[in-house]
Amino acid sequence: MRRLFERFAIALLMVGILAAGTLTARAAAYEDALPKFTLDSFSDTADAVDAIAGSGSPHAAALLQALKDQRLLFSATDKKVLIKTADGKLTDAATGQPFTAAPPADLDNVRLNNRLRNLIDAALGALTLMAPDAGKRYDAAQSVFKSRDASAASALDKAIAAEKDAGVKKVMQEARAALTLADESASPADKVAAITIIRDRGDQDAMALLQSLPADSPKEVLAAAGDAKAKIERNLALWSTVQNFWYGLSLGSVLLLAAIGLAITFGVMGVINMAHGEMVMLGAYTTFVVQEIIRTRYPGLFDYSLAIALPLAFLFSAIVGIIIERSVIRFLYGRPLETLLATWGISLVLQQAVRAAFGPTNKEVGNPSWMSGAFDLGGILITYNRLWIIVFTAIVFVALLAMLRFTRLGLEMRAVTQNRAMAAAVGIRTARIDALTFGLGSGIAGIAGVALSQIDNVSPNLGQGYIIDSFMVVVFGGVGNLWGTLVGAMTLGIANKFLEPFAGAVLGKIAILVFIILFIQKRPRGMFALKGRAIEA
Amino acid sequence: MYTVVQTAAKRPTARKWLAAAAGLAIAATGAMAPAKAADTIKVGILHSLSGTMAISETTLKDTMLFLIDEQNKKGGLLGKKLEAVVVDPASNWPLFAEKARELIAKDKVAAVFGCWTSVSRKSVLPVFKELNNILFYPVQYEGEESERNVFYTGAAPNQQAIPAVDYLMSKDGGSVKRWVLAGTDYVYPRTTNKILEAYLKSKGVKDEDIMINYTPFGHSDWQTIVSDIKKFGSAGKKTAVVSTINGDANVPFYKELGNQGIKATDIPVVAFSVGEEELAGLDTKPLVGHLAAWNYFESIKTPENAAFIKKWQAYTKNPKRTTNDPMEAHVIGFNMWVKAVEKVGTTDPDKVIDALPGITAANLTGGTSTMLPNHHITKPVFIGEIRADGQFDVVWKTKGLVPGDAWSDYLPGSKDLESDWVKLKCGNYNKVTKKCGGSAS
Amino acid sequence: MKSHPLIRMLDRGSTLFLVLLAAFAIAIPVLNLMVPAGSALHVSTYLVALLGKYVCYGLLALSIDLIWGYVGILSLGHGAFFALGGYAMGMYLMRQIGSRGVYANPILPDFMVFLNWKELPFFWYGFNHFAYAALMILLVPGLLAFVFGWFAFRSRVTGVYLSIITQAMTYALLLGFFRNNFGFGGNNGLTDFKDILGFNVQAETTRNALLVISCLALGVCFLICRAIVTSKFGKVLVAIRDAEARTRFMGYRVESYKLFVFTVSACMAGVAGALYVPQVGIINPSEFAPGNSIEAVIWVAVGGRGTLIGAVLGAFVVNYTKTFFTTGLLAPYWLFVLGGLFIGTTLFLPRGIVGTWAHWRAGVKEKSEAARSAAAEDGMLPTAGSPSTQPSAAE
Amino acid sequence: MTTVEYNAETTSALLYLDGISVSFDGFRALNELSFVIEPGEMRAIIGPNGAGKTTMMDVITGKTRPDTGDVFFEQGKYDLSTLDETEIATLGIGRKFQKPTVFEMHTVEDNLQLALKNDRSVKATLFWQSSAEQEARIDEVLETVRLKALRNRIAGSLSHGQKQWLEIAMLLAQDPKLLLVDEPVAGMTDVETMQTAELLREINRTKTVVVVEHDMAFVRELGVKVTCLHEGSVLAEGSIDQVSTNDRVVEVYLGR
Repeated sequence: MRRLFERFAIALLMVGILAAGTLTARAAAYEDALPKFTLDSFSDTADAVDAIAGSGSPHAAALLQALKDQRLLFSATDKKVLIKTADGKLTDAATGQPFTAAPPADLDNVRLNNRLRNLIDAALGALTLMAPDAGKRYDAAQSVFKSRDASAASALDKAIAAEKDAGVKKVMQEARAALTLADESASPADKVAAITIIRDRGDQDAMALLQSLPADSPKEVLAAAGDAKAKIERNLALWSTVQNFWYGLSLGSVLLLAAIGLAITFGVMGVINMAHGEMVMLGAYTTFVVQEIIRTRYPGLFDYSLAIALPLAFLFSAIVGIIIERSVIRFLYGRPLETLLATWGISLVLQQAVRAAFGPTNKEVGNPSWMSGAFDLGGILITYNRLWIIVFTAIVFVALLAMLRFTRLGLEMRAVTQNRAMAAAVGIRTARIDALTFGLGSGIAGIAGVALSQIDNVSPNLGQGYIIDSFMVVVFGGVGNLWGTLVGAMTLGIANKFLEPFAGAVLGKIAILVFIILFIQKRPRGMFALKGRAIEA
Repeated sequence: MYTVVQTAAKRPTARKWLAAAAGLAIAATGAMAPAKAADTIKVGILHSLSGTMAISETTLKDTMLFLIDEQNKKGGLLGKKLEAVVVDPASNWPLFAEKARELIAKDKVAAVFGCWTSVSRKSVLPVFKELNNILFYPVQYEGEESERNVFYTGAAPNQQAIPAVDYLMSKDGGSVKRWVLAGTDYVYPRTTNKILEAYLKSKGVKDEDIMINYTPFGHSDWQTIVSDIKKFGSAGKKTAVVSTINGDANVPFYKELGNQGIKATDIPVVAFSVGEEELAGLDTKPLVGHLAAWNYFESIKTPENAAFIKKWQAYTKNPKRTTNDPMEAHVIGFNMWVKAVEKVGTTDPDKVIDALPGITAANLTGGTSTMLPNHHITKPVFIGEIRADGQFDVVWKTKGLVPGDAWSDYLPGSKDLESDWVKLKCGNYNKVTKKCGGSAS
Repeated sequence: MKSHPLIRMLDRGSTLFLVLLAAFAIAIPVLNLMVPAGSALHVSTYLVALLGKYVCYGLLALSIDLIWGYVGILSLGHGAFFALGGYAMGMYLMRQIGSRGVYANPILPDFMVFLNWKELPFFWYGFNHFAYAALMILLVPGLLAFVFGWFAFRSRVTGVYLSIITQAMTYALLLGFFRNNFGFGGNNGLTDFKDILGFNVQAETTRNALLVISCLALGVCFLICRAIVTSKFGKVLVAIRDAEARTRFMGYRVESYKLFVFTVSACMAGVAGALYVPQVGIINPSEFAPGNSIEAVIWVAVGGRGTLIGAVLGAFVVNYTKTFFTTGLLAPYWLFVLGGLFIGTTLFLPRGIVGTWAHWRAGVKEKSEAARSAAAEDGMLPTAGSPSTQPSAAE
Repeated sequence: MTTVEYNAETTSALLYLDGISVSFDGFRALNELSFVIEPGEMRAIIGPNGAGKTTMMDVITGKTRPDTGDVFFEQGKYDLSTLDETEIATLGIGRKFQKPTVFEMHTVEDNLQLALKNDRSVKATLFWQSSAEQEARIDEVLETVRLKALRNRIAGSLSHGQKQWLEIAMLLAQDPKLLLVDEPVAGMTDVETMQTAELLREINRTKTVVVVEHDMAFVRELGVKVTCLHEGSVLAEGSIDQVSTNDRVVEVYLGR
């Protein structure tokens, strides 16, 4: 025990002396590099990054991070380099001390381009392999994997030895394997072992790495790489089917969301609402307005902006819907073709009204943090916004179904659908139900707008893009049946996504349209149409 | 409720026809009303204010009104005030032709500034030729055209696409070896991509390193394509996307890029149709580092630009109003037209057309553009990177100004063609057969 | 009571319409070509081009009225037939350019040259002959209508379902024609025409000739429509419109009737498109846009459906309004006006201009007649229940 | 209950239904329905709401296809379940709807003109010319239904009862072998009802008629064989007195 301690102490001492010897030299390299940032030229900045990454200075990581985040400032006249901290204070990059003097007048960001960003990532990767935060270490290992920066090898070895987190360790080993493969001096046996590790990673990046192996590598290495590639390819092919399915599901849920309000107005009331798309647009603009207010007044609430926008969008679209129903549509019941024309007119008016009020350009609706980015699930990448839209669609669908089934309003709505005259006779105020139904359909379009604002343009043309697709879904699924709409949307979404890879986006869409036209010939009332006399009368 | 067919057929309807005829007569006289005595010089503005293209074109209409206002403050032109005549072709191509005819024949404008899409320009072309007037076209386009009556103040492919690709192939641009050419399926992307493909191949890029993808207008579901791009980009070679995706499709495209985590450092996207206006609809933080190639960026710091932006924002009473490349093209085009009119002392189109080549005008980024004999202009080319605030950082620019080339040297059909309206008086002179092609016959 | 078909066809309204149309077709060219430009009576070439376009729209409206007004088929895709006819004409005009294109290629149109097409696609063969093109102008829209109608009517797709799938049809065509690989010039379509039958398309005389020919086509199609609707066939059509099931139970093969008239209507729309293209100088896929077709429907609604004359009148009125409202200060309000027209017409003028007029006239006459015959009818027949005003069958 | 020998090949019946079942979304509208109509017969069919009367009409006229069972016309010559409405109508089966359905925008005369037995092809109607013979036939039919004075009136402006008669007139003009008449007296006054009964009896002199009706007084007035349907099958058959005293009929009509 004691001997062990002694040994450790000696080792520590040795390292200390060694470090002290080089430290001054390295600190000099760091300080020498700094003025290069003031030259405002990409190649000088690149040199400086290299020098700083190799300097071993304790300030290096902080400086590079600042550079990456565009917080590194320089003054060309004073030859000063400053770091702006996250809370907006200035520190001197050379010393790390707070900068108290008045900031120079020509203070500007050190500009970056993509090559520099890559360089910084690689350097930061090597520097942050030992960071206390597991997430940071994971990112560092990933960036080493990508950059294949040979100088990170020793740091990586140390990091692997010290790593406790199995997930992070695995990525580090993969990064190490990537370095081995890129290292020309590594033995074939080492390379084969590295290939095994890479093969088990099994994703697109692994494939890329294996494909970049030079053709003159030793035979056994090439053979192993060939096997590994074949295996990864099989794996990827499988996942690409899953991925198509997922994309189809996601497209399907967008279609469902856009169409479900229509399924209510068309299915329940028999009203062809060509302005349905504009209800969606109004929902999206409501989201925009809510976010604008939050941005300027309560920036802290930004992540809740969608939750706030949802009820407002529902209400706003619903109210507009009720106004439309009371002022136009109610005079046109029993004349579906006239309703179609009148609502088309309404859609033109709404579009131009929004254009007049908000201008013709796109409006920015941001993704809250929980809707940004993506995560890996097996071999596919799942983006949060798509995931949440699927979840959201499911909730809306179930809620609507429950509403129709279990509430008084739902009951009365169904009664009115089935027999308007009889419903009126038993004391249901059909006019009120009509207005509410139309309001409900429009309101749901409004909340669809909230969701669509996350993936599409918010512009006056937003609704136009969805109206034909929505009608296709409703007609295909069968009128008067929410389940039909669900199946219709999902079928069309998934079919579209399986067609797209080989037919292309345009032909795929045409094929779907032609399919629907033919399908309606076969089943004029859609997939899940109600049969019977009442419907056909 | 249907009309009573039977009665309609049986009962004479003489009076309604008189009424209809009267209505038509009123309409006709309204349309024929003689133009007022020429105490002003009329300038036509032909940009869509409604429909799908309003999103881009409305700003250009405002720009023209602003420029005309400025000119009038300076005392007008040839001692007369300028008068803007605004029409709305409503994003409807045949309506463009009708409105162009209306501007020229009925309103007797001296010149027209307008159009955005190529098809709108193609639609009005015969009208300008027939009625012999001048069109200033401010938008980057596919080239392959040079008409006597049209002045192209936007970029030709060699002023935008090819420099952008050159940049990406350079060390600073990341030494890109593998290319995705993604575009909306219409003529501009098709032609640009044809030119780029030929250019890339001439630089030794192999077929398997080029992926070409077309999508419909307003495409909104980019999941598959973005993941294909990702796949294509992971073949071990540095990959870049050259995007000629147009209009509304860009926002969902960039949103998907951001969410699928394609960073500019992995696969940079360089776009030719994405400017400050388009970015205004996006959260640009995930997009930092993606590129755009233009001849103008709002963020370029020159005194001319600063002054222009200040006046523009004051004119529109909107301190946040952005500027963009086609606006600058109108600025240059308008100034050139003013100079040419002053030079010949008349607005007579024939004289102005002959005077325009050789006229120079300061551009907003510090140089001086010249109208070339082929009716295109010289322009600087900038590559900008998207910043977190929705503006662009210029990371590269051409050494001098690049002259616009009407006929691409990289297309088999057009490499022998040359345009020169000064010496040859021809827009498509074939250098091999030594003949001027049909349109000038 | 019984009269010769020709007399039935040419009631006073129709005769007046034809006379006015003929007067129009003579007056406009005369006022354009003969009257000096300075004169107050001079019609500018701008107006000739504009009116020529309106006449084509009038013909399109007529074709829509024939199926919507008389059989109740609301096609939201009639623009497709119009555009197909236009494309057939455009292809002829493209081939006429010959080696005068910018690339001086004697066979290939310019857009094919710069997209590196090596040879003419097979479907462009024959379009250098006018007769072939003329045949295609009728055949292509007719055939599409026939195939589409054969499927749709046999399967009894009616009412809004039919409207929606006609919309899907034109939308699919829109997407298809946008594709450059389709071989129709993609988004830019066909343009830069030079000659039609050897005459310069831009010459004033050609413009006037095209206007006259368009009026002639409108007149002929109007007569065909009148012949159809005043025959027993026309009565069956109205019967189908008002009570389809009843007509079927009476032994009429409803789908054949619909198919025939739908195809005829599509051919007419094709002719309208073919005449439209040389006058506006361009044909491109936006003509397939569903919005265009819906706009054409409103012309008919404004003029009065089921009146034929009303359809033509509606096309003129709405398009003149459009020309008027897309200029100057009013420009941003055009969509409000158009939208308002849609809403206003359906709510307040469901019979349209001509229909309302006819109804009012009929009402005045009916009242006096009713007063006269009331006494005679009373007592002769027991009257029960109130007269039903409900439409008897679902649309 | 009378029993009938069901055999499609040897039947002498004009209309022959055997074992017809139809369901809509799980609801059985017709359940093994069987009966026959002899040539020249007039039959009244009664039954409470939902008994399947209209569905039965739909099956006969080809609007609804039976799930199982046979429908034959003219001594088993034609299998109606394989034909569509138009073909069936051409064979000589005319139908009057429950709600009077005339062509409201046409004159009374035109309504009849359309109904007259004629070539119904597109070509024929396009080039059709009225003839004196047909004019005479229209006069005759109008005479029968007593609407002669209203010949040039727009059908939409007729009273409810007049429309019912016009529809019957159209059936006559069609000159069918079999008339299916669905609730001809719904909404009529007593006088009109009696007149209608008389009219139907007159028609029955030359044609086979099936009348579906609720109005027992009217059925009694007709004085013909009655079939009572219940829950999609025949409950009772016989004279009106027999049927109306049938225990089960009483139970169905009154018992609930």
